[in-house]
Amino acid sequence: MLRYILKRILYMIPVMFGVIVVVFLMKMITPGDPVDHLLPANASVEQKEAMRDKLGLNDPIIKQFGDYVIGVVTRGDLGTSYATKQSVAGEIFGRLPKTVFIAVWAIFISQIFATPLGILAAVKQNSLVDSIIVVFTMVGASLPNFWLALMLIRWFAVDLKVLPSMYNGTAASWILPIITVSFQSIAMTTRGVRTNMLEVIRQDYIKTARAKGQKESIVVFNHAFRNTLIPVVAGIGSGLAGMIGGSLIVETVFAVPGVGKYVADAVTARNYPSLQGGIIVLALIGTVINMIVDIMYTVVDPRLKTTLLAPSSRKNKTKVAKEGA
Amino acid sequence: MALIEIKNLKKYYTTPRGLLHAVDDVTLDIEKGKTLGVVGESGCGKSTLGKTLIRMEDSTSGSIKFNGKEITGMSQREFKPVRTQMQMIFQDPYASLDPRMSVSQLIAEPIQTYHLAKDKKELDDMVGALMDEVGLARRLVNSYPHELDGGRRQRIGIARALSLNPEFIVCDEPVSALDVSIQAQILNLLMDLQAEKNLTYMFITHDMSVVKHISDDICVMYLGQVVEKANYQELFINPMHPYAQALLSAIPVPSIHSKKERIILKGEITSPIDPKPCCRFAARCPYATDQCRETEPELKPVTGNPSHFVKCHRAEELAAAQ
Amino acid sequence: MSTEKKNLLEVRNLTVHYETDEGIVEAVNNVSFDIAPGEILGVVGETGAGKTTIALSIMGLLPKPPAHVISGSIKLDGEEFLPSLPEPEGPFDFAKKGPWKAEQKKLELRFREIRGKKVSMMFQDPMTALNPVLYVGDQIAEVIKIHENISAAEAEKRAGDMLEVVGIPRERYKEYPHQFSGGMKQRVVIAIALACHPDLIIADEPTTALDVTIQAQVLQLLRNLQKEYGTAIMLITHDFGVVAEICDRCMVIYAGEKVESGNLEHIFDKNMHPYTRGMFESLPNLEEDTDRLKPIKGLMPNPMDLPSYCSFAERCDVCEEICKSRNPELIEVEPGHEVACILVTEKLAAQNNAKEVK
Amino acid sequence: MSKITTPAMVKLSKKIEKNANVTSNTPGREALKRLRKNKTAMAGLIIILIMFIVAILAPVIAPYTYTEQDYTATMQGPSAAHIFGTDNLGRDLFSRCVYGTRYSLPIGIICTVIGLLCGGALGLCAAYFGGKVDMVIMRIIDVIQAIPSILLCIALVAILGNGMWQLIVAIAAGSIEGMTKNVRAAVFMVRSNEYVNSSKSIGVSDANIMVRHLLPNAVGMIVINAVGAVSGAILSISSLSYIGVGLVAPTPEWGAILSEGKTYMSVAPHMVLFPGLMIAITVVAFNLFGNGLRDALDPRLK
Repeated sequence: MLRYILKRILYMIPVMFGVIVVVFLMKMITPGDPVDHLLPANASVEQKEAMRDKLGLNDPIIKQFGDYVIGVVTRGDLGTSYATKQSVAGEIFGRLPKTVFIAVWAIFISQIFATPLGILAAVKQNSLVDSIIVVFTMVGASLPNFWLALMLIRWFAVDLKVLPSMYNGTAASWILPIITVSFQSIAMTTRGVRTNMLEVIRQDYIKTARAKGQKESIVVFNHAFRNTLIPVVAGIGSGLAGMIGGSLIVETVFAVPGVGKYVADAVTARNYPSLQGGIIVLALIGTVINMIVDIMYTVVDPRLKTTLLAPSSRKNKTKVAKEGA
Repeated sequence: MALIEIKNLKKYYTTPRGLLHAVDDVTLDIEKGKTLGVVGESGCGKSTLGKTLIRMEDSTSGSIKFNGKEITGMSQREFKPVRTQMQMIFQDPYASLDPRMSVSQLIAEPIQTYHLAKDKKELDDMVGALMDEVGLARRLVNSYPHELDGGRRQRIGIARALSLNPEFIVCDEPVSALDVSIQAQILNLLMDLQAEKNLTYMFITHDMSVVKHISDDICVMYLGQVVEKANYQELFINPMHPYAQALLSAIPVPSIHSKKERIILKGEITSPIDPKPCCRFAARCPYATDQCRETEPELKPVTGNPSHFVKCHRAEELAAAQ
Repeated sequence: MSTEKKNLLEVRNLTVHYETDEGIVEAVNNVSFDIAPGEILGVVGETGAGKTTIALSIMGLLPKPPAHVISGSIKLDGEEFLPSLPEPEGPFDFAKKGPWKAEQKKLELRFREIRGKKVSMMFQDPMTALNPVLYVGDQIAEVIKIHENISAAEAEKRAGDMLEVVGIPRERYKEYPHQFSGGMKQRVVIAIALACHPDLIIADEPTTALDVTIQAQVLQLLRNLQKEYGTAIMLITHDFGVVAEICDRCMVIYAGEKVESGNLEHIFDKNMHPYTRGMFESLPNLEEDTDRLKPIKGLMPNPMDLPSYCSFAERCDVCEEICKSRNPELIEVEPGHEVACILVTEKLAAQNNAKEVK
Repeated sequence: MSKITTPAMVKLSKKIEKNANVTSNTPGREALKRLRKNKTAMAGLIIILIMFIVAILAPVIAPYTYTEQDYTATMQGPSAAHIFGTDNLGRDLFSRCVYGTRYSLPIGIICTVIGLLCGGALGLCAAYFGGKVDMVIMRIIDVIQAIPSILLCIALVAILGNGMWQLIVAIAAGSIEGMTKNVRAAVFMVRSNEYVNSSKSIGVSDANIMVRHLLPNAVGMIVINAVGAVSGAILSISSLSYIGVGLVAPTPEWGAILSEGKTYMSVAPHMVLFPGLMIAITVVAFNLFGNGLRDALDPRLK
């Protein structure tokens, strides 16, 4: 198991290296001279040249790339924000907790709702309940999240005046952003759970469980649901990764000072170092989540667990060989 | 000279758990116009042997001679004319036909691949003739596989294999997916075609009664190796290898008068990954001795019967004792 | 036939249809049979003959919809298990819906009590019949826990015993199905089926997915346990070899209809229905050499479009005009030997007439 | 044995008579038949078609041009003259939404097609050649996948600048990763079929196998995913516009209209409501159609 985790962590290295290469390439083709952004507008040519030397912009591209990689890897140096002249890494890490907070809550809420809904729809396939759930998932997955956010603001903040429309640090101001993010996630996860459940319910081992005289509710939860956990875990992973990407929009709407808003602001202000730093950090988070999901697979799926634990599977085989009639 | 001569053929696969000896040191001849039956349990390498033989899989080492010509080292271009001579019929008639092709397209595909027909008319004639040959009504020419039953689909598979006028056909469990009444139709068809065209078959199956019915010679495989090879009657009357004996005794006979003694083997077939250099059947063999567990026996002819080969240290000793 | 009272299972005039988009599949038509306690009945037929549907009807596990039991009676130990009320016609048939639903619910509860306890079922493919994420031991213990009022520890101990009964060391209790080979899985399935000492086991092609040598092991085990426990078995198969091996009686199913039934001697040596004969003739013979097999011509009729006369007529070698006039009825040609063939009926009638004339 | 005659059976026998002379249906035609019977899919398709007609006939349907400003009637709610109301500059929202179909719909489809061509080629190569080619392609895809696709689009537009073709490039690039994976998975699934082996054993060339067997059989799955991808692309386009990159105001793109309206949301909610509804309806339509296609092409899942 430990070896597998280690392997999985090592596997992240080439992916992240690739991301850094992509970001570096973006840096190269980005229009404009970074020096203009970092120095006051009235800086002299000499000052600019000195800055350029300092930033290594006069070095050959290979050396620039090497320095960039080393900077990112060893010092977490993501450059300097054009807007604030602060370290991008420092700014992003200060905002990260807010983004993660929303995403984790949204995942939690969406699982609480989506799993029972998905199971219900699958068990009562083709019934009225099923149709309603299917329509909900269809519509829920199709609503643009910024629009949903604005509508929620309109109802809860403007009309009902029960919740703040913008983030202001209070606990209440977290509610709308979390609802917005979880709504879409509930729709998509419900659909996933339903499809998988329908697949599992057709299997022979479900028939076997019924033939034992087991209660339908236990058949559904003990036998069927445990087998759908595998895709559900995958759903959590891709959902969380997707939410972190989607945080860009939702944080902008609700003015939550998280990484998403930071990146969105960087885009509109053409603050490229911040944008590129944001890409690296968000990609890192996504990659780590995918890794965790892969490791979680081995926990929910005994088939994977034993194939990965090579020594024990060999032991089993000798047992089979010894087996007598 | 035999049509097919296989010498020390090996096919290994690398797997995460080790080297899988799917086909391990197989030496066989198949005479022209005859049928060699290959029997064994799932995982014994019989299908891999068939696929390696017609180069759908590249062999790891060893030699395959077809009509005296070595084919293992041939380039794709050199092999192309040989390929038309060696065809295959697949196990599952539901999976082995492209669902998006009509019967005529399916049967025409090989002909078109080798540009054997001058024009559309000739192609249609050839397809029609093939359909007659395998007993498919011509009105089905535009049907799709999903509209046909297993027996008819398997007839399409046979027509495809026949379309290039091959000398040799590997039949990989062609009837195991079919019901008995349909199975008999297909077996008869295969035997008629053989008599008519002097075809040579390698008939792979796990069904002992089918293999006895259709084969001239039978070889029994166990974990990638041939453990016994003999004329079909000889094998059924006088099996020498303990595994072959057990296999034959285990067949349920559809008769209430057959009172034969069953040999129930212990355990199950193990996997041929990194096998030890000993007799592979030793772990399950009721007669295994230390010699069997330490050294690997050779496949050698039985004294007094040069066409009966067996790979067992104790075969003759046991036969004498009985 | 033995006296009615002694029978463990009595199926009468069972008719089951599937309603699909393409049409109505007449899966089982008017099938009647009995199983006595401790008896092994072989049910033989080709793919799509309706064997599995019969089995699922007895277990009350037919997928509804699309399946509909049109008529018939299934009595287990004298207790009726098919609903007496007709199905409501459409969702707005409120008059019938209420009582029908109540009866369905009552039946389902009763079914749940007998499933695994009185009747258990083994499914065809051992590879998929076990839940991949549960310990095999727990899967055996589950059925014991459902039906017997004992502690969890006790049930687990009993499950371990069952593993040993089927020849698996109890140390393997906490292993998953994928760690077992095909034959071992089938042993676990047998252990589940036998765990509560049921009166009847329905085994649906229990050895079809297994290799010959493993099939021999499993059949031997099944036979030994059957003797030990005195359980009756309804063995569904397409292989007459397996029937000859372990069955006491046999019935042949063709296109959802019972065409012939009797003891092994009746079926193997004195068979009278052309389909039964055809099946035997199309089998390659192991004992003696045959040059050519005699296959049954043609195909099984489409179960969505069965003829109004003998379903086998189109494939029958001896079919006569009269065969296409009506459906044959099942008649008893000698005690315990039933055949559904018009020609046999006619011949018998002619003989009887001749006798009377004399 | 008596025959039981039920009304359903009579219906059935009539059906059989009707179908008696229909000899053969290609699998594709059968799928089409199933699709035509699928109500939700047809509903989706009809909405999409209506959207297209609206896009083509926009000048006819729209009562005003999308730039026409009427300072006497700003931020008015829906009325007979302006059924969707007017915006802060007095422009007719209905007309702007009608013209909006000319952006989201075609751009979404164009992006998907470009993404499908690029991703499809990559996926086909990866799946067919396997081995090293597959590994290299998939490692590249892993890298792209690590960056959330909306972020990738935004970054590309930020670098390339605002505008139509920049937006198309960005969205298409963002969809390549998903397309490659889908096509690869579809081809892999088809490749594992025995009929591919059967053709190989005959000696059919790799190119022929790819064109005659792999693609036709994989195309169903690819199309299903592509239809789903269109709805994703439409959502991305409007999200970008909302943030203020890609197509920006005063372009009457739905996301852009909405973005303009959000400032006035507390006084004129209709400025947000209607463009949002347009996006939602379009995306729902594509999702409905995609789901229906899945049911029709893959009856196993039903």
